[in-house]
Amino acid sequence: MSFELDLATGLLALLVFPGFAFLFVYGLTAEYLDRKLYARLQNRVGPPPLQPLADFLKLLAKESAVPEGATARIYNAAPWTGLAGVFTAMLYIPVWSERAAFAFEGDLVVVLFLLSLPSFSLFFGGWYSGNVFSRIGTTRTITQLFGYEIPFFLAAFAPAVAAGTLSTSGIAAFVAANPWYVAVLLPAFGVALLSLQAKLERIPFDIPEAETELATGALVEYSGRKLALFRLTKDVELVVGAALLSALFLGGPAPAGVLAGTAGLAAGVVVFLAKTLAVIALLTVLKAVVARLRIEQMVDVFYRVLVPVALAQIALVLAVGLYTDGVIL
Amino acid sequence: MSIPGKLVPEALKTLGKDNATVSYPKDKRTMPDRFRGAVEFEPEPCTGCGMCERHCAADAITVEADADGNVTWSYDVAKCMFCGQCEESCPTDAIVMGKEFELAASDKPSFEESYTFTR
Amino acid sequence: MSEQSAGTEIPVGPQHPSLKEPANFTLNVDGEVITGAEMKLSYNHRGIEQAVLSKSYIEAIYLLERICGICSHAHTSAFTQGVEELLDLEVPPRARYIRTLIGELERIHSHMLWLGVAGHEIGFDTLWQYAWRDREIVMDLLEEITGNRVHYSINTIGGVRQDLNDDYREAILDGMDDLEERIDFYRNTVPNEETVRMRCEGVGVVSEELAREYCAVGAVGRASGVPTDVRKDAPYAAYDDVDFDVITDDRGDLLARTVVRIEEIAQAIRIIRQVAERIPEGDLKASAKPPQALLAQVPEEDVVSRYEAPRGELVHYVRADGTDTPARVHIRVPTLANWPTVVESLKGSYIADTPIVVAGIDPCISCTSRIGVETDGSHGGENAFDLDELREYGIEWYDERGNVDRPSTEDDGRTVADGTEGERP
Amino acid sequence: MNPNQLKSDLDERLEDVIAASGKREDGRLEFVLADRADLPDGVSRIRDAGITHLITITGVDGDEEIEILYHFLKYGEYDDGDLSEGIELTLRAIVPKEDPTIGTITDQIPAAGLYERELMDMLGVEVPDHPNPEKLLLPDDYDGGPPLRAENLEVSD
Repeated sequence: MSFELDLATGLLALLVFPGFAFLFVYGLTAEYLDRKLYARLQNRVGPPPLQPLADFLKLLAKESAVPEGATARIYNAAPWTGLAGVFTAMLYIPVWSERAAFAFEGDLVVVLFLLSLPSFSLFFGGWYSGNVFSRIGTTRTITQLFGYEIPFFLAAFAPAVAAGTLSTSGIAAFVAANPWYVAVLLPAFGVALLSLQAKLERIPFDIPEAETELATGALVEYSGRKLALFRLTKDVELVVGAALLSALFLGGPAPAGVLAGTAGLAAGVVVFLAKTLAVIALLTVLKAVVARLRIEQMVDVFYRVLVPVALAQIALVLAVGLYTDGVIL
Repeated sequence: MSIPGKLVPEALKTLGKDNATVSYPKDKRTMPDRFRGAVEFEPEPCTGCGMCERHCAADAITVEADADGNVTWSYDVAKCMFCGQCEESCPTDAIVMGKEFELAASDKPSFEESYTFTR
Repeated sequence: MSEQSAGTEIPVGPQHPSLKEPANFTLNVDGEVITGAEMKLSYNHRGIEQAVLSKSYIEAIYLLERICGICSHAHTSAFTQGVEELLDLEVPPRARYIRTLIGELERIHSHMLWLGVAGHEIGFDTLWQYAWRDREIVMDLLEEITGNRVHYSINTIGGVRQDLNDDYREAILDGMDDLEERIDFYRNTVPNEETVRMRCEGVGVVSEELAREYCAVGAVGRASGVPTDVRKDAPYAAYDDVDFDVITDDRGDLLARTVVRIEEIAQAIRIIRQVAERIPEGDLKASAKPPQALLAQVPEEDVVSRYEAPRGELVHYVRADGTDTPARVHIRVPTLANWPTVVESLKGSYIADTPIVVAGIDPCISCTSRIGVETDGSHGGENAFDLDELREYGIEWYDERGNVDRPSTEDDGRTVADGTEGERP
Repeated sequence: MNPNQLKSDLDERLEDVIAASGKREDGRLEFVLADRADLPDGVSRIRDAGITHLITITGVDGDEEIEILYHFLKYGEYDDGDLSEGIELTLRAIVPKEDPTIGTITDQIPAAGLYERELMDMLGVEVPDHPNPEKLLLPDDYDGGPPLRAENLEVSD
């Protein structure tokens, strides 16, 4: 294919479809659906559809001050790094077909790294905004990061071991090819769900910005445009996390592959939306039915319960692999 | 250690329930008939005895009678705490607790009302 | 009492996210664990005890009613029952039954309000929304019967001002049926939800010995095994004619207080049903004479009137000097008696537990601000950290994180819950 | 144990420290301390009689002297769900205005710490050797006289 066409489709992918524009709209929609379902679960009315957009625009209009004690360069740069990481991660996750916009052997590791960028941007932003409460909030963010990152990687590697590839597209194709693997990978899916909930700092793991405790978390000194970007990062991270989970564990655009041509692509997108919304709904129900844990309980649960489950899952996948290859009967 | 999530059945059931809240001011609740809103005063039966003023803990009512017998009864809804003691203490039932509860106003003087009559 | 141990001093409040009322807690913290605590509460002392001296007994009812927005009936009942004792007035049974009914309805809505606040403090917002939605059953009943959701103003010297006709009794009995269904839901789910247990079990423990030493009252005392209930040990209104149980628990932690309060709602429903079914006929006031006539012959005596408010034993001491205004009114609110137990139970808990431990006694700051309290805890040498030291301290503390064992606080002379205090399940 | 038995028991225990004792028709017992210096001794004897619950401490400014009332409660017997009636009793101490001090009982009953501080703020009665004599009700920088003292009361009818 000619270079110009490559560049055009690359830019199109980056700026429009699975990239910026789509994620911006889908991120805000996901936030609306999350807040609405959460409200309905609590017998509340919930926000109007355009509320997240209104919040975003309002924050853009507000003054974005830099606190005196802050280290300005890092304080200002923090929101952008998280957002950039999350947007680029989306490019490596299959959406309309089993192949993502860009795919290469090992892009699963890239996606996992890019998905942890927002937590680091939160840490740097909070630590360098010169406020003792945000510092305590950031130490909790990092403690929580140590808690959920290991189980998250282990859970993500389970399907990689099963599929024998480190490419999300390859994994999605493999699971699409043998759908019964979705059942095999269910424990890893559970671990990944809880880790994603912790990564997004949502109840029961919203300890770093627990509203009723010490004070708010790392973002206490942020306002205006920068705060809007941080909130957008969290919305998009929710969507990208759900997309990654549906690609790794639910077989990406599984049933859509049967249709050929553009109908298949369209069906792929519809299936993608359905699966990601299902994952987001699961996270919302989880958020509605439990209380917030303390930081040491969170770390305790992740290391004492989730890491063993993830390890057992990888053992199970290995056993199933050997069994299907006929090595053991 | 039991599995968290005891509330899941209840939460899912709540999805079906209709709103617990009323979207005021579009549709307003009807106040129960014993509801105590702003005081409504009927000058006709009033004898100017001042019992309401004496028993009003919030000093919201003032009753003045001048030499030649005309009485001014004045009431400040901003001070009133709607306890209903004036209605109870009034020997001639000239005071009744109304149903009006939307009492916000932007000009302070509009809170006061007064009646002048001769006895 | 609490010697000054090393560690950071973190101020919480008076404007802080967990308690929307002005109370300040200075926590001596060693990492995530609180080693010492002090409270300062006198932020809006309103001088009600002085103001009430220039009010007549009639007006005093409405002033004292506004000491607190959640237990206003408690204050008016305690005060009017005290004055009735002074005047030797025999309150007719029907009025006593109605007073009991409104008192128990108030206990239910106060406990459900607490259940919601406690849920919010531990991040369980769904429980908060459900508890406050179900509370509306009782609030609507109160508004129908008395004319107001909060300050019912149903008490007057010698009886009550509103009657209870038949369709109100029907409404009450139906309301209690719906409410009982909801209370069964809370009874089965809240104490058994694992995340609630993790945040409340073994947290903010007050041993029975500590509760007795600090004369804890109400649900705080009862959840630590101290059976105090003014409705039984000095029955007033109609509590002689109704039967109900005093709920006690011996664990003394937050879970015990939650369970005790939910059970007390169930007992309150039981009482209300008995009152609604067996309320006798009769007039509403002790004598037909208007109040000012009654108050002409007030003897020169004093009276200690006790009442079981939702938060515990409320005491109104009234001294009369023959005139129609009281000579002295001293009010000891239940929250004041429970504040010292908060300081003791904060020690050894985590910072994250502060809001729920403070909310554990169901504090009513507006009651306390009629009078304020700041417990002991010497103002030892300020050894606060500055920012850099705090950062070192935090990083160093988190380096050996993982399973954080709670530092032993034996030397603090506080009885620490044995067994698993460090090991959360 | 009914109020009369408790009264006779306490009359005997407190006989050399109290000037008078009585029983109100609502069953509340009353003991008047002969000399306010005997307060700690009187309270320890009351505690020996098995009464641990201090309800509160009330101060009343009686023009010539200040009356301080210590209200106690003897718990009723509790057997699973049912609690028998308790007995209230009040220990009354008289403090002359010119030397308004009273001994502390916080060492015996820690809960008294708060009530004594309320007494100090509101009526200006000094309680020496109180573990934490900070302001309880009033702002730290409050300099007006004790608000509930007769001279500071602006009682308007």
